[in-house]
Amino acid sequence: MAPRGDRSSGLRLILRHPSGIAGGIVVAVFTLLAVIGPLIAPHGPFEVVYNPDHSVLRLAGPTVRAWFGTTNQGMDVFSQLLWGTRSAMLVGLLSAIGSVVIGTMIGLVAGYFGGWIDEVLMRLTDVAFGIPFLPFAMVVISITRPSLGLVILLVVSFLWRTTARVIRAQVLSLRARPFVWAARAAGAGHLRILLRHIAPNVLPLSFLYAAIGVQAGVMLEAALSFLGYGDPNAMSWGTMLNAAFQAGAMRSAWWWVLPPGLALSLFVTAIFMITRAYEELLNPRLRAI
Amino acid sequence: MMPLLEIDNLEVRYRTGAGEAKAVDGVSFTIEAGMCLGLVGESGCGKSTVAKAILGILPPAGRIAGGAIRYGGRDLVGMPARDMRRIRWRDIALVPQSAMNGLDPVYTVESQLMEAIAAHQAMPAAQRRRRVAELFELVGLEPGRVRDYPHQFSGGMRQRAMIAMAMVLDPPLIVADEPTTGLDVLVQDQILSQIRQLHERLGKAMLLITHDMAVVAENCDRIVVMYAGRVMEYGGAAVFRTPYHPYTLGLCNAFPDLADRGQALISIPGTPPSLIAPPEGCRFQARCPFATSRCATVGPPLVAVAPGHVVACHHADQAALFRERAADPATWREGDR
Amino acid sequence: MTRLAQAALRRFLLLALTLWCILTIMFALFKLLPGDPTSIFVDNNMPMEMIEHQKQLWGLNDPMWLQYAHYIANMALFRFGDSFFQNQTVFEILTGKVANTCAMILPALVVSVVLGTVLGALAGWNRGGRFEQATVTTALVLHSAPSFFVGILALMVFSYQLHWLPPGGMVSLGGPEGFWPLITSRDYLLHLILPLLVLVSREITGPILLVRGAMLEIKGADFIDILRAKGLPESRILVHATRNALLPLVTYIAVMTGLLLQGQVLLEIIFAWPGIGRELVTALGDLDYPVAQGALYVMAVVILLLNLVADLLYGLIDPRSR
Amino acid sequence: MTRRHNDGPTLTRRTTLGLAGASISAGALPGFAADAGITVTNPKYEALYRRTGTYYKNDPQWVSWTTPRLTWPQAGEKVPELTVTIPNVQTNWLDAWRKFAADAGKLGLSYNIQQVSEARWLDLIGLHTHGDIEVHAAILRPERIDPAEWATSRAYGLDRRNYGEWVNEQYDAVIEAQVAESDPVKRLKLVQEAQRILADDLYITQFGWGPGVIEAYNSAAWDGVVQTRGFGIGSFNAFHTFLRATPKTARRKMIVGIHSLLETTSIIAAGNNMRAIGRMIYDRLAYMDENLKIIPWACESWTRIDDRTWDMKLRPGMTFHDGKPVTIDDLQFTFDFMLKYERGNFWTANMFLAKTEIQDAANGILRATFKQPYGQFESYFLQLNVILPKHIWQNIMAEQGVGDDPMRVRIDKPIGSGPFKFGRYRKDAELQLIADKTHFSKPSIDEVWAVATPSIDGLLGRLQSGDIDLIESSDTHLTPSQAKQLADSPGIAIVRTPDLNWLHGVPRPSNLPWRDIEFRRAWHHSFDREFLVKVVWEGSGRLPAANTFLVEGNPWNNPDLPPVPPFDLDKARGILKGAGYSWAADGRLVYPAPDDANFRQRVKQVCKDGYTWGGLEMIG
Repeated sequence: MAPRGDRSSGLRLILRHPSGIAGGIVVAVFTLLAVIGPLIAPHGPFEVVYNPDHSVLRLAGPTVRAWFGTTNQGMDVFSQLLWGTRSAMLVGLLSAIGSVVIGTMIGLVAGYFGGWIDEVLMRLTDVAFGIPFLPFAMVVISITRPSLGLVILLVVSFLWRTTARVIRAQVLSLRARPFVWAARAAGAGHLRILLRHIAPNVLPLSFLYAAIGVQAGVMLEAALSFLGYGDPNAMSWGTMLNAAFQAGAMRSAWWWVLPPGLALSLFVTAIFMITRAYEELLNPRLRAI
Repeated sequence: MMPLLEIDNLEVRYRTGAGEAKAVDGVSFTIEAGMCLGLVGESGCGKSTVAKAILGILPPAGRIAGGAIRYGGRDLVGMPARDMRRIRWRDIALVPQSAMNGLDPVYTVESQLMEAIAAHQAMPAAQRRRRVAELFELVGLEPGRVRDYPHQFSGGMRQRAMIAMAMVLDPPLIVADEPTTGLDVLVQDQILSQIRQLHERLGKAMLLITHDMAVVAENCDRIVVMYAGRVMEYGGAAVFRTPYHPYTLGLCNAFPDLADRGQALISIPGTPPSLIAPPEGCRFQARCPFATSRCATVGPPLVAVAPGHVVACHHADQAALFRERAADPATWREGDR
Repeated sequence: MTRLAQAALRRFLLLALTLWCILTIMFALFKLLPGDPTSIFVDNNMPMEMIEHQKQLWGLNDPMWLQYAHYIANMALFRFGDSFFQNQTVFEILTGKVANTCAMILPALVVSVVLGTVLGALAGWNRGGRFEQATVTTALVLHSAPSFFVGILALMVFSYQLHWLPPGGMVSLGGPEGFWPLITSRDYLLHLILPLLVLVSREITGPILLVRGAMLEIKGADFIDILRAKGLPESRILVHATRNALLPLVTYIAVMTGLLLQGQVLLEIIFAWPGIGRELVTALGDLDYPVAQGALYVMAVVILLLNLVADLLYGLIDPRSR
Repeated sequence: MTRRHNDGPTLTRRTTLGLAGASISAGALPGFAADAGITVTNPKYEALYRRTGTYYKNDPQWVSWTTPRLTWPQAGEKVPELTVTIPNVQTNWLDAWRKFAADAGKLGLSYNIQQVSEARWLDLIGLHTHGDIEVHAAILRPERIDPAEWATSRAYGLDRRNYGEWVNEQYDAVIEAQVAESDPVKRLKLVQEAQRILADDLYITQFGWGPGVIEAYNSAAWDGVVQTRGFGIGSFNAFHTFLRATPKTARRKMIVGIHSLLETTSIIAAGNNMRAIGRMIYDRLAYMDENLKIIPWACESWTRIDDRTWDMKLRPGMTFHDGKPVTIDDLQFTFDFMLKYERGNFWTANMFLAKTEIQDAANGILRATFKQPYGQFESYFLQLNVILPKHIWQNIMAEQGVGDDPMRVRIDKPIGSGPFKFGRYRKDAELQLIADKTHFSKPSIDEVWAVATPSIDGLLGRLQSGDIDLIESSDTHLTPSQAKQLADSPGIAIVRTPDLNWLHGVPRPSNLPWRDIEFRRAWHHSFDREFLVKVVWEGSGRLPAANTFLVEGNPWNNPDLPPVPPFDLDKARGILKGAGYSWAADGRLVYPAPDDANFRQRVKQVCKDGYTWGGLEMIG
């Protein structure tokens, strides 16, 4: 556990960690793009790019009029990428927050109170682990209407399972620590102990799983959109890849396929880099002497 | 007659975040065949580092920066790995400090002992199994529990198993690095008697490393007192009976002697110096109640005060006076210089 | 009953309880559909009385709890009823498909675990070296690339352009009949290479990082010094360390299968692999609920069974927990 | 590539689920919401809205949707948001509708585009709970070259697939006449008259005629592919290519990439593919040639006795794939079986069949008599029915203990008398069809292998690398950009075939605001059809000449219909203003004032002057 006093040097540590820095920069760039992207995007996500002679600029490679080229229906790939960044970040962020909040809470309560509460919550986690996410999400979406909100809800309703288990294990070990006994002996109520003593120690771990949540959220949204279960009105990287896949352009229109594919990989790798750096902060032994 | 093991001006340095620490800064002593040498000092004075240096199992951050470790005339420092491997355990065995996790938790105790034999001699498994059972009995463990896992042994039993393992190849020299730390007093006594047996009955040369002055006094023919990586005093039993160096005096005070019960224990104030930038002159001067300005500037050389008994102190001649004043707690309470 | 059997029994009961919860969720889920999954099978031009007869046949008029009880009983006994469009029992359809899916997942699982352990151990052992840096970074990048994207690129390069490997499917035209001859045929192995590469490239990161992390812990352990002091060669010490580093990996294997199984849907579409993932997609497309329901349930059972196996395996490997 | 997975709702079981679903919800609410004061002008149509169990008046969802749309709008009430339901598989329909929605916004109309899964879409339209506008495309089948399939189903007052619930009594009269008209010339006149009424009353609007049928095949290995109008070269529905293509290399085995293989191998319970492949294994009674003209097949000839009786002469000398001869008894048995048990795929063909009897066993003559005058004998009845081997099917129902439900009969290896035998089959992977060289129209090649490739990218990739010779095109056509990609690969030829496809929008004339013909006229002007054809279909399609789905090139097309109202928002605004509509502050369209007599008259009358409305009436 990173001793609390170590916070400032913690940041210094991440900065000293090469991949940590690289990851940080890439995520910062993506966040910036997500915010200003749609404003600077030359075209709307579904807007068609026309040539001067009003014919459609279709499946064109990167040109001055469309920096990343156009899709089979003449839509600008670069603008779609920018709009896609916004939904990717949105999904990533919300699913991370959601999964971490729920996961941490369940982990805290299960780990701290134990007994039948723990048993029930852990069975709930087993159930969440038992159901394969992608197929389940497809069934739910095929019943109702596909929308970004539903995708986020589904991702959140699954991602908390790993966080819960990890946090619970952490809380179990913390609960046995002397300082908790001492606090109880001093007459502190359960809530106070949970919030004042245990939660702060668990937070660093929750942040770690928040990052993992972002990564899983973005990947799962891309997978669902690729299968055609994404939100048709929201432009996301997965939808771009699905459109290319449906248009059978994967093999030829590299300018249409590479940007979303690479953006997805880059964004997820960056998050992964940060988690690696952060994990070494958490676990001193991993630190290279 | 050539000594079994000769440590000649050994220097060991550790890489740390804040620069290189001189853990062992010029240590020399020799061990004759069948002799038991005690290496004693506070924790962090570098005694365990000497043991690790001898066996060549320094952690990645440590390196031997100078001096030599001669075993049977051959210098172990820089010896090719294959030859070094042959010497380990066949000639020099180790009884580690960490009794609790010296054994691999996922292998049975028997297999780990047999493995030590197999690494050096081609011996059929049945014969190795008999050898292990025999040693188990020697150290007082039931042969029936040979196939247990380490976690099924108590701390004392595990240390006995380690001793048994050290004996599998009947090595001439055994290095015991604080074999009794972490064990309760009763078990400590049993382990020490086991080790004494090795030395006396089986004639094994011993390098006994401890911070407990009484253990060294009872068991060892010669004693080396180390402080902050340097030898303060080196000699026979006299080092314990009539210590010359103020630090040795302090050490003797710090350990209760059943003889003079009722005496308040006297501890040495202050803490050992940083090894990254060790002070000029005598390293103990900051905590030495008798230190003079000369102690702070010039490093005291090893001076012979009796045949086979040397001391690293400018004022060794006032040792008798020091011994009297050292017995008075007030001397040590005057606070650091 | 020995302690191990008792532990196994307790876990088995827990598994049953979890499955029961999953079934209840699925019952509620499919109940929300416009057409009730246990609904009658009627043709649209049938006169009214025929509809009533069918409703009776399928117990549609029974009270909800009775339908629920029937549902649980049938599903628990793997009686999924008949598919609406493929006049075969769902069980028959799914057994073939689960076998095909396992034929892709299990080799990928084995390769990822074995290769991952070796790479992870080596990376952990020579800490800070170039090898560790290279392995960890490649693992990170491979894990992050979306598997469907990598799959298509792999197909594009190795199959459509270079013609080294077949363009998907389990076996080429007129391949051997029957599951066992197919699995053991060279042709099948040729078809397995690409999907295996994609799956392994995504899933190997887990074992590598886990074993490496565990190795770093063990590298500093005291018994390693003793092993070295015993004069054992470095390779022997590495074996000792790896055996200890395996422990956290075993529990991860169960999670891994869950991940493999769920990501399967995408790869089966890209590689035209007749597995359970693709069956579910088609079933959903056709609104063939018995098959979709059966597929989802079988996947859940496979995941939970593997969790159980991993727990018991952990007991075997780690003597301390026995 | 526009991939249309499933076809119209009648032939598949999906609507049954809707039925079941509705029955549950209806069951849940004991009938009180049933009629809620909704009445029908002409009692003849009352039965449709009440007869079939759980539909319309018995479906609370339908009632709750329809009631507000049948109540007179108050003063200043805005035209409500118009719901459009589209299956999410059809991404290009959505692309077009985004533009349509943007344009309609300028008129003050707001669309709520609902994207649902394909299965759910079929449910919604089956129950008529899909909202205001239903978007539909043509899926060409051999039996659909008969006009009845579309002209009847999509607009006939008493047919449930008339999603807009448009009841034009003149139109219905003409439809009922043409179904019973067995003289082709007279029937053509009636069908053209029906198209005129449909276009004139501004009910269904055609967005575009297309997408075009573009295909690619391995021209290095095959020669003599046959282009069937509307179908192209590679559709199992029009399998002339597989009969007459000749190999250019030693390989006499043609490999066809198909999106998904057979859901079942029994032709009775056939899914989409088996319906087509099944009729390559079992012989149809008659078939169509590449110009869609009906030609004799298993029936050598047929003579019309009167407007409801025909004599069919079985072709002599045919044998089943297991060597047994095909006799008139097999034909008689097939019809007995169909009439007694079959209520699925074959029922739409045999619904009007009264009885069949062997007229002259020696010469293999069978007489078929229909319940009422029947106009669809050749293109529908003869093309859909097949000959089942009596010696196999005779008591198969009893043997397999499936009671009286033919759907559950299992046929693992179909034996028919068709040009192809059922060879090796691995579910979801591959199907081998072996040429029957004894067949009267025997294939020149030896084998056809269908290989399941679920992704379009996979199909194109395999075509380019030569792993497959062509792509089965019954529901997957190339887009121009894909064709361009393939064109520059060696040994691949691109083939463009005139198509009979269309994409149309079906509004809801039984409800407001569509009941007002002026609103419909303005609405027809609000569609930028050129955007669909030029951008979404990448130019592969035609601007519709008229609001008919029997497009130019379809033998039943009516050439002199009024042209499709051009895209002209200003004209639309003018029509609406002239009809008494106004715009609210936020730009949304507002109904005419309650006391606007013309408006009330138009809404009551729904149809254009000269036609009478028989459907739902306004409440109060």
